[in-house]
Amino acid sequence: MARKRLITAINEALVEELERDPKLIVFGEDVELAIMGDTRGLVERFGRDRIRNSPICEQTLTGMAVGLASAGYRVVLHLMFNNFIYTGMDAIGNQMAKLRLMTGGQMELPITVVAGYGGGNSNAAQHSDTAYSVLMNLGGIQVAVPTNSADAKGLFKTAVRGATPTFFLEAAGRGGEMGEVPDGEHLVPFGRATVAREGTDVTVVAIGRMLKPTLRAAKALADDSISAEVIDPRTLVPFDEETVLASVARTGRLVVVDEARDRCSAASQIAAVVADRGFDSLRAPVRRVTVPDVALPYASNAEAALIPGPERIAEAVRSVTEKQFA
Amino acid sequence: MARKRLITAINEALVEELERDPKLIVFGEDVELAIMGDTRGLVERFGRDRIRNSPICEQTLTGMAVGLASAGYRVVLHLMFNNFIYTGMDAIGNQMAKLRLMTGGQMELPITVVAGYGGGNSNAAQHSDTAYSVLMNLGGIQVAVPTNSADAKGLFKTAVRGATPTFFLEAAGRGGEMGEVPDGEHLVPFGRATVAREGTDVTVVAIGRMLKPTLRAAKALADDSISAEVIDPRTLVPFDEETVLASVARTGRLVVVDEARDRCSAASQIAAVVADRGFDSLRAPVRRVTVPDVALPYASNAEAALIPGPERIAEAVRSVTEKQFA
Amino acid sequence: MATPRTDVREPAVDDATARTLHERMLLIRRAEERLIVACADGSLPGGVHLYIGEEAVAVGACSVLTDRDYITSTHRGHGHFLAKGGDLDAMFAEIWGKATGICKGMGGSMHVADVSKGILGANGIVGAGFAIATGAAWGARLEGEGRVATCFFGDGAANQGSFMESMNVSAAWELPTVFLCENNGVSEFTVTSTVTGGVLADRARAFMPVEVVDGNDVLAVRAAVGAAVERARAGGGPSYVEATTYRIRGHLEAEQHMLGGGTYRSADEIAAWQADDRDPVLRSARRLLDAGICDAAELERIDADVRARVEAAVAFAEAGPAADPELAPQLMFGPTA
Amino acid sequence: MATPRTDVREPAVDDATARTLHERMLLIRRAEERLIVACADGSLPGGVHLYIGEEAVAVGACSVLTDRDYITSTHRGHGHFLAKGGDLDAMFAEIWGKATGICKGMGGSMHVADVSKGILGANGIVGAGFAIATGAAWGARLEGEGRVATCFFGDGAANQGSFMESMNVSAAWELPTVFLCENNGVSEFTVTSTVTGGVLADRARAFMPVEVVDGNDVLAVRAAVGAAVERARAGGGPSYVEATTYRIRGHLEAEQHMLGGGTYRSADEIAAWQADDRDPVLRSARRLLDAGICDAAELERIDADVRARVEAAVAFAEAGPAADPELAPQLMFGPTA
Ligand SMILES: Cc1ncc(C[n+]2csc(CCOP(=O)(O)OP(=O)(O)O)c2C)c(N)n1
Ligand SMILES: Cc1ncc(C[n+]2csc(CCOP(=O)(O)OP(=O)(O)O)c2C)c(N)n1
Ligand SMILES: [Mg+2]
Ligand SMILES: [Mg+2]
Repeated sequence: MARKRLITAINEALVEELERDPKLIVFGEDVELAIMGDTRGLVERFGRDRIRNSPICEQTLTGMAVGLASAGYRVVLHLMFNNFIYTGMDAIGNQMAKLRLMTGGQMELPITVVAGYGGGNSNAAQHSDTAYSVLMNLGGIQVAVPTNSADAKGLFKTAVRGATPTFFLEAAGRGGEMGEVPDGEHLVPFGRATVAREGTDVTVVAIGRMLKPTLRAAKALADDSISAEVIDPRTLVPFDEETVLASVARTGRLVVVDEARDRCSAASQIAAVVADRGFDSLRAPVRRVTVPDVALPYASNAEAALIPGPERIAEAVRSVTEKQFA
Repeated sequence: MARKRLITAINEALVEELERDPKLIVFGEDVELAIMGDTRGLVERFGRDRIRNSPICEQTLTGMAVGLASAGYRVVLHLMFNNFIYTGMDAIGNQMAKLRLMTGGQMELPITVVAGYGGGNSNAAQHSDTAYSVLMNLGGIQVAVPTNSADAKGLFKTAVRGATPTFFLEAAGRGGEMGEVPDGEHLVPFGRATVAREGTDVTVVAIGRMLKPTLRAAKALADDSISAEVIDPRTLVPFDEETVLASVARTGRLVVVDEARDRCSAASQIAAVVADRGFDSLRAPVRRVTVPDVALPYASNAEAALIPGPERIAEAVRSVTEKQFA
Repeated sequence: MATPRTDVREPAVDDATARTLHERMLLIRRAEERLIVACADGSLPGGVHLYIGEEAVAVGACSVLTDRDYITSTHRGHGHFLAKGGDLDAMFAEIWGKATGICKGMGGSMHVADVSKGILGANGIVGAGFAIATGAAWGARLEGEGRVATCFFGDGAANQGSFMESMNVSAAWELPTVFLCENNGVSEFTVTSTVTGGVLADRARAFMPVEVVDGNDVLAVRAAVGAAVERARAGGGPSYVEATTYRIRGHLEAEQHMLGGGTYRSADEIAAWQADDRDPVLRSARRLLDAGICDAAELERIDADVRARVEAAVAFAEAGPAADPELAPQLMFGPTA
Repeated sequence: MATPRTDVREPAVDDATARTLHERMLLIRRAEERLIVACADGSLPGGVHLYIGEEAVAVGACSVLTDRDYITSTHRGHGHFLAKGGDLDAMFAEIWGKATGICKGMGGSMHVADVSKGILGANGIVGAGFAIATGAAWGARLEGEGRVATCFFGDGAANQGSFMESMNVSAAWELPTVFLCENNGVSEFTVTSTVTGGVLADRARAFMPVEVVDGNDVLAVRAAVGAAVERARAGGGPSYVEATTYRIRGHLEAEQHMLGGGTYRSADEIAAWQADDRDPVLRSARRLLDAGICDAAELERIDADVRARVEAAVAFAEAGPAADPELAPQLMFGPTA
């Protein structure tokens, strides 16, 4: 065990996987000087054949990932900010998500796309989307949203070794956070949620960057004798329905916290699943704490007012644990 | 009143709006010879300045719509199949959906994008998506999914006269269906659902192309003394929550039928809203009848097995009206 | 549209090659003629985009490629598939929507692929092949075994920005990509010149060597692509070859229904491209006769063999079991680590 | 990178114009120098991408445009905004995140826009401006009143396919679009030549007239863009102008933090571009002196005035009320019919 920044954990996973598999290639805009920090030092170590700055052309970069994978390579494509997913969307929605089926299973696509998501830094609307909802609807695409250094490393390795296009989304502001990372080989399976805090009164699913304010809210709620169980899904596709359902079976209540815009969000999906499969356990309305259907503004105060924070989360939890639902 | 094909009703709306507003422009690939039929005859009548075939370059077409709108025009962009939304996604997700906010309200974007959606014709995966879920998450984008000729005309006119980017999605197979269209000026407001069939036991929200199999299922269910109320939302953004909630308040049950892939679908969104705001009325699990997380196959039998049909819909309704939930 | 060069001397090929090229073109022609019938009689679940009239492009190009080379194809992909050595039975079974299809009935006419033969798929997204070919070419270059990736695309697709993006990457990274433009003058129902600025080939000239050839002359295509492939294999980077050709059938079968009485080209124009001295298959037949490689009887025999082959493929397709509806969900995700 | 022409004779402008051009460049320079300070002292909510060193491009180009002409800008948009007549107070208030900002604090540094002055917005998506400018140019052409749309973009953006797509539409439809490439040799931390095939200007040559100029010479830019604009207004279609220039500051302020000790260019290179005979502002000052249009004292006075103007803008920005958090949801949707 050693404490490492989340971004360092990813870097470490990259180094180990690049050592392990000579057919692993990393490319994207500015991966050599590593604008996000996660690819730092790789080009010096593995050379420009395997770590390569690309021109700015997302539509072609995503398509190249498909071609390079078809030619027998494993691919890590860095897209920098997840808003640029839209720029390179054709090969994501029409190729990556479909080609395995369309070719009758002939094509394996071991592609990991890395991008930063989320607001909170006054990066304004075109650099602060939380785009996983869009990806989740496309079909054959996996989505990971690690919340700590250990998971970042373990999920990254699992993504890279898999055969399905996987989006690995880094919370823009969290690269600098420290956390323990197990020594040696560390893989985290997809589709396995963790309970970040145990509780008995209400289940709160907190996605990615929302885990931290949710844990803060849970602490505050504990002072009011409300015991919140906080679940970190870790991957959104596949999604660990069973862990959430089991928790709701105990608590009878669900709140989902998601930084995405509300409509067709991961939060809505999770709420819908529980309103179906977990209905019998539910004793209160299923609440979503999300960003309303807006683009994030630049001004810090306006941005902060829209992104779920501990107060809004606690308020939502209180609203379903008040005595009318007791 | 006169009976007209859905596609003819749209064509009529286009003619009337082009007459009404000389600043309305229609462009896209093959709009002159009208591959979908909806733009037929327009170029002969309004000339090539206003009705214009474009090159194949969706990324630029969607961006041009923004520029043309900024220059004071009203724009109808035809994207043919809604899978090409991904191809032209940057200007949709990063520009259209955000620029009004980003410019502090300076930019109005009276843009209507038309595209066909859905499966059922063995068009294979790249021509049969139901892409509205993706659009719904983007923010400042409206979505209309008319199910009959009258609504097609009325919603189209409302879209064209508005100031917000609006996607007008035509069910690929339904252009040929006939329906009454009111004479004279006919506008259908956005955000107003209709009750396509009244019922008392269960509310079924059926989106777009799914209305027809849902009505068939409702008929079959009536034979079993299950009375299903079928709601056609007509627009997904804005969405008429009140009509659905009022219905569920009476029936206590909800099934949502959607041709989109399940994850982060409109169905999930509607289910989530009702599991929150309508929780107190619910007497049974909220079921979604959707396409699982697959790309649609080519072979007719394989495609048909995935798209919700009357049997699957009826089965879902039965599952929530069985006596355990009585 | 750039004028094809006429000063290129007809490149010599040996008799066996000339014959093989002819047979391959004929196979495509007869297979697609059979699809016209199948489409009209309702045997096919979906639509088909036919390559009739353009056979010399695929056959000429693929004649200098091996199974280890990559191609990316278009919505009009039957010719590319067959020219690259794809199996006719498996292709027909695919188009008929059968479990025995090359993609198990999941892809259909617009998506025939045989990855084992380097056929990375026909693609329904116009222009999608540019980047896929470029990525495959990058893989080929990293591997260093002299493979090349050939990207077939139309004059309409050449207006997609990914064309420039992929030429840029291929040029900057000196990738073994061959950009092969099938310039048939039309994009669906639009005459491409009405939506195109400048001369297509000039776009490529900013990045790489350019050759414009008579796309209905299988030997001319073979020679031009051969030179490009040779350069690519030797590490000389990408090339652009433009083959001037013509689509004889509609954009897709049953286009009349979509046109609603409108037209975008004249019957005379179509007829002119079907003339003995323009149709690629007729030209090749004439050449075999003139060179004394085949006599009329032998050409007849070749044709009869090809027709029998096509009918056998129809029988294979028809006899196959329907696609497996359970398969789709299983095919979406690959194995996990 | 193409070599700028050196044979273009320096175009004459009258004294008042020369002075105005200088003042405008200086305003951009001093405003951004002030942003360096504001950024360093934590006054700004978000990052800023500075235009220092490239002022002659925006000012030269916009000097031949009117308020009725359109421009699309980039992530590096302060210079374009000010050169096109955008208000400094409103821009600073925007960058400070205030309700008094030109976009009410919703857009920020990367998105300053003033639609009333034809400034269709700075854009955070590299290459997004191509299509927006082309659409606006189409509107201008339909309207027929001689407006033009100028698209500012970088050498990095020139690798986005929308560049080709938009040139194609502009050429095919003879639109009054001016493609103005600010070739500063870098894209973030990548030396653009390392990811670029061929010569940028050749891409444009396939579609339209091309001019490559010294982008640090405001008069040269003005002349080249002037010719392009004149042609566009007269119905002569699009043009491409490439201005060779240099970004003196980092990709964004505080890039050192992101570089983690790495480098992509040398201190010497930066210094060379800051020399008296290369820096656009110093060159313009020297020219005013040499031509006797201003003496040193007057140049000082201009500078003092500009600095005062900038400080007033800081005061305006600081005094403004915070952005209204209630506003965002209201701004998302326009009025309905
Ligand atoms: C991204 C995208 N846009 C539009 C279409 C619809 N479409 C299919 S084929 C075609 C024309 C293609 O023309 P070209 O590239 O010249 O190929 P050809 O059909 O002539 O062989 C169009 C517009 C599509 N399939 N994909
Ligand atoms: C679509 C997209 N991809 C990537 C980025 C990240 N990015 C911002 S600026 C930039 C470099 C742009 O270079 P250039 O166009 O030359 O402009 P310059 O910064 O030199 O003015 C990149 C890659 C982005 N903002 N948008
Ligand atoms: Mg064509
Ligand atoms: Mg640059």
